[in-house]
Amino acid sequence: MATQTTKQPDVVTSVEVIDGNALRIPMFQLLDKDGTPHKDVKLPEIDKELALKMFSTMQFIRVLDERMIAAQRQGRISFYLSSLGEEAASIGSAAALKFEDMIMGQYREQGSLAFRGFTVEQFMNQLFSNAKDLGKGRQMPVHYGCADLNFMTISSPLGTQIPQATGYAFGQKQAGEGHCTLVYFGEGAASEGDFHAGMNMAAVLKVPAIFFCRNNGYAISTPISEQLAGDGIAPRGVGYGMKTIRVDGNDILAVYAATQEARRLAVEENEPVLIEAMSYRMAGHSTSDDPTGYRTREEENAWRDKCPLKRFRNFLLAKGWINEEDADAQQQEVKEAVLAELKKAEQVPVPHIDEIINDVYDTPTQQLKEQLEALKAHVRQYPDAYPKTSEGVK
Amino acid sequence: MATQTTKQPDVVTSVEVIDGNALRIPMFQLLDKDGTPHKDVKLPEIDKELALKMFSTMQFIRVLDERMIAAQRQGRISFYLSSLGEEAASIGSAAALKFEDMIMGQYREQGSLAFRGFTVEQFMNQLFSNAKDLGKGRQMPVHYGCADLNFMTISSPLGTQIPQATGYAFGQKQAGEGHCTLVYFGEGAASEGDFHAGMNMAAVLKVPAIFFCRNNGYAISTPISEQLAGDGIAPRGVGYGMKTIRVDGNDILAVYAATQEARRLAVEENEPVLIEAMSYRMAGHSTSDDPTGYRTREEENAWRDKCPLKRFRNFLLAKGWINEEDADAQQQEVKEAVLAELKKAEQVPVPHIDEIINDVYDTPTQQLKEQLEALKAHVRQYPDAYPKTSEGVK
Amino acid sequence: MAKMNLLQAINSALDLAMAKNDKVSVFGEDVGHFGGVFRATSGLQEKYGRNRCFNTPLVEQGIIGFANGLASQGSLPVAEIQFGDYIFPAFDQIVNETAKFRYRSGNEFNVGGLTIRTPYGGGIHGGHYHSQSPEAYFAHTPGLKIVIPRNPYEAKGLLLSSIFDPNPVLFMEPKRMYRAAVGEVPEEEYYIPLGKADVVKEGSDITLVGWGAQIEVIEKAVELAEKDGVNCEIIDLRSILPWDADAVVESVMKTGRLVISQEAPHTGAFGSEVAATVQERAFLYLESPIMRVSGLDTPYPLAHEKEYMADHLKTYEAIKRSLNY
Amino acid sequence: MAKMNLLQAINSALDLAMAKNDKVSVFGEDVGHFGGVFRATSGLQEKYGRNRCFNTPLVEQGIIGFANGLASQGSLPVAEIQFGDYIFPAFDQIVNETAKFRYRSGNEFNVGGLTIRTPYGGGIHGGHYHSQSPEAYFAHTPGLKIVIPRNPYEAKGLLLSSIFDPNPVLFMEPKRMYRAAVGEVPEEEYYIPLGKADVVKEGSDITLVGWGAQIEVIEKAVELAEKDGVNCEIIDLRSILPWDADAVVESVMKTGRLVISQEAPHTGAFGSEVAATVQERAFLYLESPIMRVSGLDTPYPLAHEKEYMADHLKTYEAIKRSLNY
Ligand SMILES: Cc1ncc(C[n+]2csc(CCOP(=O)(O)OP(=O)(O)O)c2C)c(N)n1
Ligand SMILES: Cc1ncc(C[n+]2csc(CCOP(=O)(O)OP(=O)(O)O)c2C)c(N)n1
Ligand SMILES: [Mg+2]
Ligand SMILES: [Mg+2]
Repeated sequence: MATQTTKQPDVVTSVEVIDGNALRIPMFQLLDKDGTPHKDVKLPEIDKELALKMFSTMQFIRVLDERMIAAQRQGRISFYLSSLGEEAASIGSAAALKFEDMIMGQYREQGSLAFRGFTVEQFMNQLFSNAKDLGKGRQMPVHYGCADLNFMTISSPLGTQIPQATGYAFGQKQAGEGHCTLVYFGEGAASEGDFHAGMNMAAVLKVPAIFFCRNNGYAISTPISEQLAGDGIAPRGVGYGMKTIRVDGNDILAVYAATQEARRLAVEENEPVLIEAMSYRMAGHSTSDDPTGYRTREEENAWRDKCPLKRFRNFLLAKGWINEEDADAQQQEVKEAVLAELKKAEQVPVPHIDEIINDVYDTPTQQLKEQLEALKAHVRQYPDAYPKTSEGVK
Repeated sequence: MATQTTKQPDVVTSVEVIDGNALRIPMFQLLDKDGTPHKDVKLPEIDKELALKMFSTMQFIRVLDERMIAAQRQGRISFYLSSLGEEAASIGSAAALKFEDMIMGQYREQGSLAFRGFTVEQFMNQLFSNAKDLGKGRQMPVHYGCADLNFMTISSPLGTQIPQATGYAFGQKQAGEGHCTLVYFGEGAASEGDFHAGMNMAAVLKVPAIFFCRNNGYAISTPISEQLAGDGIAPRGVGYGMKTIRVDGNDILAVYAATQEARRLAVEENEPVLIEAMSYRMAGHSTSDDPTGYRTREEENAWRDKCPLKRFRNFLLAKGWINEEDADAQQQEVKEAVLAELKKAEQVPVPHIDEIINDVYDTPTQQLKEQLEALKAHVRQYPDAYPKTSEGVK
Repeated sequence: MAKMNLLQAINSALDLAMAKNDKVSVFGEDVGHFGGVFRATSGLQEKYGRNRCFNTPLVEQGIIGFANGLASQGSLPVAEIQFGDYIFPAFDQIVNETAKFRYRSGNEFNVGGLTIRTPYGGGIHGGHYHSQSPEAYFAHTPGLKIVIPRNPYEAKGLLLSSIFDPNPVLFMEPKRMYRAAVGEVPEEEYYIPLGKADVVKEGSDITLVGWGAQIEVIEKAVELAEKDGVNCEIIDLRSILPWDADAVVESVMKTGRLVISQEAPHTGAFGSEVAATVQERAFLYLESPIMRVSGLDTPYPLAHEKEYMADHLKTYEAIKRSLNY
Repeated sequence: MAKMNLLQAINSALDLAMAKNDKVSVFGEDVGHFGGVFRATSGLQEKYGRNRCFNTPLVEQGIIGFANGLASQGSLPVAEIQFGDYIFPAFDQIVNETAKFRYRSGNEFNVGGLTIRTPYGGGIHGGHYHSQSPEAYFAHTPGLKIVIPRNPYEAKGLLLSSIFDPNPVLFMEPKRMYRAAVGEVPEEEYYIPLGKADVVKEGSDITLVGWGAQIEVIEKAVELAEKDGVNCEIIDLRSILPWDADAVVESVMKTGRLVISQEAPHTGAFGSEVAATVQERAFLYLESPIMRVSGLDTPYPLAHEKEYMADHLKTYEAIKRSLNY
């Protein structure tokens, strides 16, 4: 029979009000903002190949984001959401995982997906909701997902992926193959009830999961000062009895090292870990948002100065693993690749109309088949009104 | 324009994993388990009248609970839920409030309601779902509520009252009359998403609310060790940046003093406070539950030894404010009063059938009136099938 | 009178309500300084202060839980849920708490002051999670009122009535019309009664029933049908709960035919309730089966949005099917 | 064969499923060592260990969120929600996540392995929060299956099918029958197909449709009607989603009359969908309007439970009204 409780608290005999800020959690950082390692630090063991992969992924994401924001402005896609300024957090953490580990994203982690090997073409097909999109054009742009790459399909409702990560990790623990789940979420999403559910369940069920909070200071227009009163998200980990690390989210080496340690704890000791990566959302929330309405240029500029890409570039330059020219050339290359794939993807038609009823269930129900037949007859009757699919019903 | 974040964390240059138990919160206690004050403690200023009111309320609740468990066994009521062993937590906290402060309960705080002046008759009318029940016989036994006494009607869904308390307190702050809200919940209910919502919103909106967690070790059969991994509920307060007090829930003087201080912070400084009262659910969860299936007699006995009623009784005896005889006589009196009111209440008929459609809206809709008319015609047709209400439709 | 789009009409209603009664407050995600992602609460924080128009943390169950508590205290909260698709985390607070608050307490307490505003509906390339029409999920809940306006004029008058109605109201705003629908709207306050349908157009051959943005779709369908010489009656329910069955039944008794056109997926949509009730009450008057035009029984797709929707052509075809039965 | 009550039948189904496939696990509030507040999971932790049958913290949105994740990983979780009345905090996880998981990912991922069990329904003096019949709240959600058994035999066969069905299933158990309903049940595994209604009794004069505990009510009503010489057909839907419209329509084409009897409040209940569909597909066969017998449009009251319920007498009267129309 389970015992009621284990720990006996110490006794005090006068009212002791614990202050809301009783626990100050420091931030782990390896590189200063210019990319120079702090004195006497132990840098994580990263070989050149991995370092260059991390760097080129960062460069790619920067290009992709800038290019797609432009594409949205040109009306070529309906919506985009960039990770400008937060590339180190997603790419550094993804790099510390094993490929078999599951990644569950919020929506601003294209860096992790690219690191896993999602191709430019795959990005474009999703962004253009075309027939080649793995998601069959059903969700808005940036809702990527890929089973082959162990990257769970994004869903818009915030926070829902957090208890799901706990469940996924529980399954991994039962399977016993030494894999874990890393789940991303913003400091805004951490206000959702699902955050509380997922964190507490993970702590008590001891699952191999890493809860990676990207604290970028804003949830759309809401600054963190109106999101919460405490010292960010990290102290909540302790509230659940969960091991917790706060890291500089703009320092890719620190993020890498922190996630490596978290992964070790998760997989070897079944200790879930909360990581809070401190960063800043450099762009608007999405292409539907204009941040000038709610924050100052000065604030943005202060953070622009801490750019994670510049910081890592400087580090690699100093180390001699890249030179300016090659780096610029690589950037130019991905620019061209993005543009070429963009042009290709926008030519691909939408999925066939039959796809409208697939995947609601494993096989379409009788009623869905009838609805599809009625729809097709209707489209046949009014082909001009449904130009994207009328070809397919002829 | 709001600034993104205020505090800058300290920087560390090696991965610092904060342990899940980094924050150990001590428990405030004034009386030892025999009712003797600890050395050199400052006892709260409680005059004899108040002390006796607290004591007689404790005695009353003990009698009420025992009597109604028996009544349920006899089949006189369908359900009951006792607060055996937790009387100090509810009564001590209620005593520290102003009458105008709102109390929102979970369901095990009959002590607070009795302290506010809910009469034996009112308890009985609710428990028997009769026509005199303020709640019009609509909810199960123990779902009390009384606007005149500023005690919100209980609802069964767990945790829902927590963000509601935040909202109520926000209204009190706007009204500016110096009132606050105290909301009770179990350590089990603190796992609900609504807990997270209500706590975080209270902390960031700075409302005059006291979040009073009765940690009694169990949620039905689930021990706290399967409910959470951390050091109870208190560290979560710090997670939200909220002031927090842990108190011995079986020490009514400590509960009183802790709640007084919390009330001061809430009302004077708009600082919400989390109080965790450590106690034990001495009886089954409710009359539907049998705890022998999930815990040991030894565990129960260890806690029986810490009985809050005995402890306070000893304190009062030593102080000379009560004597054994008077205390026993008072207990005998309430026993008789409970029995007398019980007999009266079970004779009172159920509410009139017309009440079935009242209070869905402020006034019944056309459709509800039609449904009632149809129902009454039906009952007239089959009076024997609806014996409790057929008289009323003749 | 002034030309207003639907957002401006809503903003005007909020502004007047806040000016009239200082117990009215407005809150939700991003509604404060920023004025909401659609800007419906624009300017209100400046005018009424941070205590009466403010951001909440990102937690819908908290927003409604908080609003329930605030309403039970005697205030008139107007809580915004940023998208109808994100109202589900608050489902328990709405269905188990808001709706039952008065009844369960024997009227000791109530949350009658509460209004929940949320944008709903498709046609904006929003995919699964920015397009749903969840009214039917709430229509099975005694204790709630549900109101959906079809244009700026209706929006303002219905929202003012909702805010001051002594019952909790879920007010759903057709977001694709936020800027698209423009009309003459009085600048002062006025009230449109809840629970009463509106006969948008009288006719004799067939009755069309809808609500919200779908009225525009129905009007387009009717235009086509009238070219065929069919005389259509259009009824805007305006309130989903309680709904004005009398108005619909009366109309169907006159026309003998009924088509319901609705955005939500077919099965379990509110049109089913309308059809079930009308066939019961107007059985002998019906000349053909009641037809429902709805979204498909799938999640809301992005690339196939056009095909998915209950558009004017599908509605027009249903009118023809009804007449040719 | 063995005599089993409904709880035992469910316990047997869980036991067999866990024995058959070690990816099946069972969890929820108090389901572990204690075996659940109704004891449906009794003995399973002892037999299969704490990793496959365990308590969760008290958080329904977490239970289903966790279960969604576990199912997406390839497991077959059977999550218990202690009472149907407490499923609403998980509404978002069910409606926005479970139901849309496969579709939104283009079948890259799915939670087909998920089964959610929950007791529902009234008649146990449970008042507002231990009596609700929330099936209609979920029936508007493409991607879900909803199954409700009427007796121990059905419960076991349908639960086994639900657990191994490659789609998420909400399995609702009529709790007032847990111990009251006893019947012959095979001890080994067997499967009853989902989505197929069952003709419980054939008849020619009128069709009665129901599901779950309501079938017993209908049977009592039919007994009374048959004494009057009325020959009734009874159909148990068994699945609410997808539901077997063909079976009902076919029956109504034969009998010409339909009464639906359901526990939930009238407005927006699943009976509305049945009525709306049948009037459309069997219009020319209907000799009287389709009647619905339901709970009142109020929260579920305690003292007036008897008056509130859609009992056999109300159902019997509806049969008469239908015949005498
Ligand atoms: C349940 C839910 N509520 C609201 C939204 C609308 N919404 C989308 S993103 C967002 C802000 C999220 O902020 P944060 O979690 O900090 O992530 P960030 O965008 O900063 O990366 C909001 C409110 C949503 N998608 N889901
Ligand atoms: C939302 C919800 N889920 C489940 C239940 C069923 N239930 C009633 S009491 C209870 C345990 C509560 O434990 P705790 O909060 O610790 O309070 P205690 O009973 O110990 O005072 C449960 C699971 C409920 N009432 N509401
Ligand atoms: Mg953010
Ligand atoms: Mg407890």
